[in-house]
Amino acid sequence: MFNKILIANRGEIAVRIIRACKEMGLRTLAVYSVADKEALHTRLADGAICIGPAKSSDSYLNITSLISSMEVADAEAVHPGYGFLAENAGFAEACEKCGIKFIGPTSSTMRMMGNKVQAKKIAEELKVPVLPWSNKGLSDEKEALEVAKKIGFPVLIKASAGGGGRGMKLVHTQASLASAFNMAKMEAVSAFGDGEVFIERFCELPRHIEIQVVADEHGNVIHLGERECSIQRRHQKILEESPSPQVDARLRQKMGDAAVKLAKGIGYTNVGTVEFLLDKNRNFYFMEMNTRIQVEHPVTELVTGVDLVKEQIRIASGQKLTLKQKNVTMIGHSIECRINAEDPKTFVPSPGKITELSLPGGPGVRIDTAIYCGYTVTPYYDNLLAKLVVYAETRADAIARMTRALEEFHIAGIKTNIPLHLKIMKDHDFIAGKTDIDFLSRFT
Amino acid sequence: MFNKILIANRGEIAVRIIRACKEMGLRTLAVYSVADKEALHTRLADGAICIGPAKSSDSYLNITSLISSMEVADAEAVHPGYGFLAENAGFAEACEKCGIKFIGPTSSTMRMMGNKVQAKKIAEELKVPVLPWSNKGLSDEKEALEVAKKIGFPVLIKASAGGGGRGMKLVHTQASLASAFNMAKMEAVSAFGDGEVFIERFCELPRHIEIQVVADEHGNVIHLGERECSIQRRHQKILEESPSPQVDARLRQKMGDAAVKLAKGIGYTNVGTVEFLLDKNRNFYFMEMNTRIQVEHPVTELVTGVDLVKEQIRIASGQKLTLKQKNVTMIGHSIECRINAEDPKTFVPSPGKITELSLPGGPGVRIDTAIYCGYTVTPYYDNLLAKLVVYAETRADAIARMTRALEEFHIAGIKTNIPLHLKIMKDHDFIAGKTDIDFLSRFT
Amino acid sequence: MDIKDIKAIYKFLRETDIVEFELEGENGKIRLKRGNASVIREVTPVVEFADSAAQPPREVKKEEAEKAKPENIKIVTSPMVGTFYRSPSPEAAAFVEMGSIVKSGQTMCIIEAMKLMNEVESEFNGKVVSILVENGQPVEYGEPLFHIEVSK
Amino acid sequence: MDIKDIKAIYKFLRETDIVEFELEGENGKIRLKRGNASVIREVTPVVEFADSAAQPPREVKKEEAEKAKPENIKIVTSPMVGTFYRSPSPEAAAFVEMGSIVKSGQTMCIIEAMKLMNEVESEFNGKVVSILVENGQPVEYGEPLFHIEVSK
Repeated sequence: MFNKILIANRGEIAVRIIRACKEMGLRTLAVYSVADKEALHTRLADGAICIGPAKSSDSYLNITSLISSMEVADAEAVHPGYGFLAENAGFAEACEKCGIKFIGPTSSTMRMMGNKVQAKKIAEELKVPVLPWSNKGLSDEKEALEVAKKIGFPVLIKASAGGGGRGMKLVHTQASLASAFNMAKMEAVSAFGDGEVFIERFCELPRHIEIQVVADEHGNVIHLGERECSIQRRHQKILEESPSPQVDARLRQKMGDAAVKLAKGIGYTNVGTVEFLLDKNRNFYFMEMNTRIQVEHPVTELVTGVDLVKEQIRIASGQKLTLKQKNVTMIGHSIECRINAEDPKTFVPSPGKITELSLPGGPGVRIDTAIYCGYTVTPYYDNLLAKLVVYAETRADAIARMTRALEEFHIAGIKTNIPLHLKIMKDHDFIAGKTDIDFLSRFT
Repeated sequence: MFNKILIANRGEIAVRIIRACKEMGLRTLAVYSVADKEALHTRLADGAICIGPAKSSDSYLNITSLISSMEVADAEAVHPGYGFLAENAGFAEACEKCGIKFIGPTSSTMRMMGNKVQAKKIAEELKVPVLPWSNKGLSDEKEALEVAKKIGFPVLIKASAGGGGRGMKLVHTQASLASAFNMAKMEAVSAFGDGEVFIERFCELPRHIEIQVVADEHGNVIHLGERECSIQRRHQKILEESPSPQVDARLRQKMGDAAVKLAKGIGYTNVGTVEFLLDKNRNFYFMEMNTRIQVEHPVTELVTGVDLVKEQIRIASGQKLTLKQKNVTMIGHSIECRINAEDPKTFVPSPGKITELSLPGGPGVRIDTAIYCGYTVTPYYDNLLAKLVVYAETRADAIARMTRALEEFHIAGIKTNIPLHLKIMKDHDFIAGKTDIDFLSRFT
Repeated sequence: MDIKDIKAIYKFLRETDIVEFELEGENGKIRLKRGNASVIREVTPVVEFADSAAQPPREVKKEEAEKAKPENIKIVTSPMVGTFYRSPSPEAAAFVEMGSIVKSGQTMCIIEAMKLMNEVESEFNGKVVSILVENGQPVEYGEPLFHIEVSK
Repeated sequence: MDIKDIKAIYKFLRETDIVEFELEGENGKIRLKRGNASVIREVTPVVEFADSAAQPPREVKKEEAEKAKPENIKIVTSPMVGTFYRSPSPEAAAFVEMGSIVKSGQTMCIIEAMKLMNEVESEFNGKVVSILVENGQPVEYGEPLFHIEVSK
């Protein structure tokens, strides 16, 4: 096991990782930008190093500063959290070269899954179902039109290097394909520096369901069931739950098997998430793999009893998985609401000083946050304030618990999306478990 | 089920009850003293009535005000919490007469268990083991000496109406019996207005183990295992856990059976706690029964998955228990630390304004509290600020988790006993599970 | 940096001889240049009022309002939780009406609690100028019931 | 930087003949220009002193001390995380010593990060009056390395 771990992140996930390390008896080293001098992760870690000015590119994304920090402070491993450098194969590779253990998969697997075209090809080869698609990146409109006709409209144009909906275009007719294709390419260049796009069949009103996989470095791979993540706004998840109200034991097993097959096929190690679309006829299709811990990992932790961050560290230190697939059970129901600093109607971010704060508590409530009363939410980083996660025996109980917890959540000085979450908790479709990817756009 | 419940309490337990009610869809009515206008329970309830000035005897202990509040606000039931009127048979009786459901046992059972002599007699009759004792209240020194000789020194003199160690005297020799007897009587008069005392054999370095019982109004009684409560200061518990490191499945069954036998024997209803002493040879003896919810109920909730406050309300509304004894399982380990507003060395209470607050969170941490940043802890009521409760797979994991949670707990403006709890977490005897009733006095 | 901070900075500057001021922090930048300091100082008192009056807490406002009716207005409050009755029985006349002259010790109303009728007496000599609760309404401890303009 | 810091700075300035003041630190930048210092001093109530002196933050105190050696002391900070070396190799002489006269652009030290040696240059002309880090010690971003008394 490692002695000291550097946490190359900030906010709630840095605090989450520090907690896991402390409970495991490992020393923690935080890094912070000038803007995060008073941040909770800076205060909670055993040590903290200032790595640069507020701007992410000069601090949390500064690979040289991070590696240098590990060298001067004798950290043996680095946990990247999510976001920032978590899926940056270059960083993972730099760590590998410097003899620092990157807590995540190898840089080569990361690279393999980072390119969406390559990932889809691999999934197809491994017989993991994918939506009909162009089978490669497309360079010109003509080729695109041919493929689209073969697949059948409507089609979706997507960036190979993409994510978060950027460079994505829905095309209903042949006539609009050319211009959409060129716009997608342009967007992809500006967002990812890579203009490659591909085409796949458009799946109407799907659900977004993802499977958590856990793989050690000795070839053992298991899955911990699904998370339902259909409630999104502009491709950003805001509420997740486990289990999904639409997934039964049989479907879970099929999706889980597919996810494990993929992870095994690419020699994946550490924890990862295989994202699927589930269509109205309960067919599922591989979308992409996230090669890191997810924001929404707590809902899986609460229903399975597995501490995913501790698993990450154990696996990275070379330990074998002790949990077998047959012993994985999902008990009860868990929901996570992402509490963001934003106007609940306009969604405009709302940085500022938190002047009053009273967090919910009591039975079945877990809060992962890095805020405190008197803390100033800076405009430099993402606007996730807190993850409010509840656990209860049934989905109905979990909704009742989340409602009371949201009502208890008192914060002043900044605006949050708590009113939106409360509205969701009272929505008939949500209560009935009828959520698809467009739920929130119909809703607001 | 009730529509509206009055919560005849304040602080964290009032908040705990409001949470349960909200999750069950019941309306809540808080009562508050003038000093508690800004208290969390006042703010979280659906309605709140000011019932009197700061002094408890004029507000939270004012039966007329409470019953009148229920009448004017149409509350159908009252939850007394713990402390204040929770074990006041007169209040329960007043509620019964006014047609208000008291969420707890009947006034007659409460009265039966309230007198320690009577409770011991009943336990003996029901073949629940008790320490050899005088079998009745004693009126003069001569009688006391005879009994003490028969039982064998050292003996303990205790007040029949007692509790909390007041009126209790340990006597090692015949010579000192008479004066101790008279002092105990005097203390009992001043503390309880009732000078009756009795004598029982002194049990050396016992553990304090209590069994949680749950009884519906249809004759069904189950137990939810034990809580280890040996870590006390002046008969006040400060740390509890479940399961006890000294109780195995066999002993648990024996103690549980004894507790259920007692509860059944007296026709007990609602939740209650049977307190036992466990001696070095693992013999257990009935001490007393607490006819209410306990401060430390969360540790049982976390290892059994039963929500005790919801059970109380369901039982009071006439519902039958759905849980059978054979389905009760204790999984994992839970520890509760009572965070008090006091000097960690002198134990002097420390009221004042909380100027900074950052509560622990993350996996396996539950906080039951009524404080917030900016709240002023008044000197009028008890000094319990928060119950920090952790849950983990094993006792060692729970200790590691509690340690990191205590380290995270940041509070400024008042002093707390957090340093004492941290010291306990690092103590070898505690880690080895070797705690008896004198643990803390050896410790400090 | 919001208007309150700016006001605070200005309030401070006004008392100094600083004529130019620039501050750049995490939350932005502020730059101030003053005109004729001495002139400003004369105007000061009025501005100050507005300054310190910014957002008085609700309670203070209420109390202030009461202060406005000079301090000869006294309040009779409820000594307990219960139901407020203005007369001893539904048919009977009210104990007091608006404008009634009352003496210390005189019964003002009844609070019913647990079927018991508790008479509330005035502690003051004076005239009833407001009756704040309607007949038959529940009241809590300390709730204002009457305003009495005390005799001078 | 909040109103308390500003007050503390002003309090210091008032006791000096400084008429223009500029400070740039981690938390931002402040610039002040005073009008007629002498006039103001007469007006300033004595009580004010006590007021504004209430608890100036530690940082300001430190800066105050530095200002006392009037404002010609500049700080060379580390532009990155790494290990601080005063000489290009263990055998070589240090780039600068206490009392060395340095020019803007002159190499002051090396910060080693990821096996790369990064030279840190002075932005000022002046004399080295403090060396704040020992040879071979780790430094973080923004950490002060040298004090330079700039030439007038």
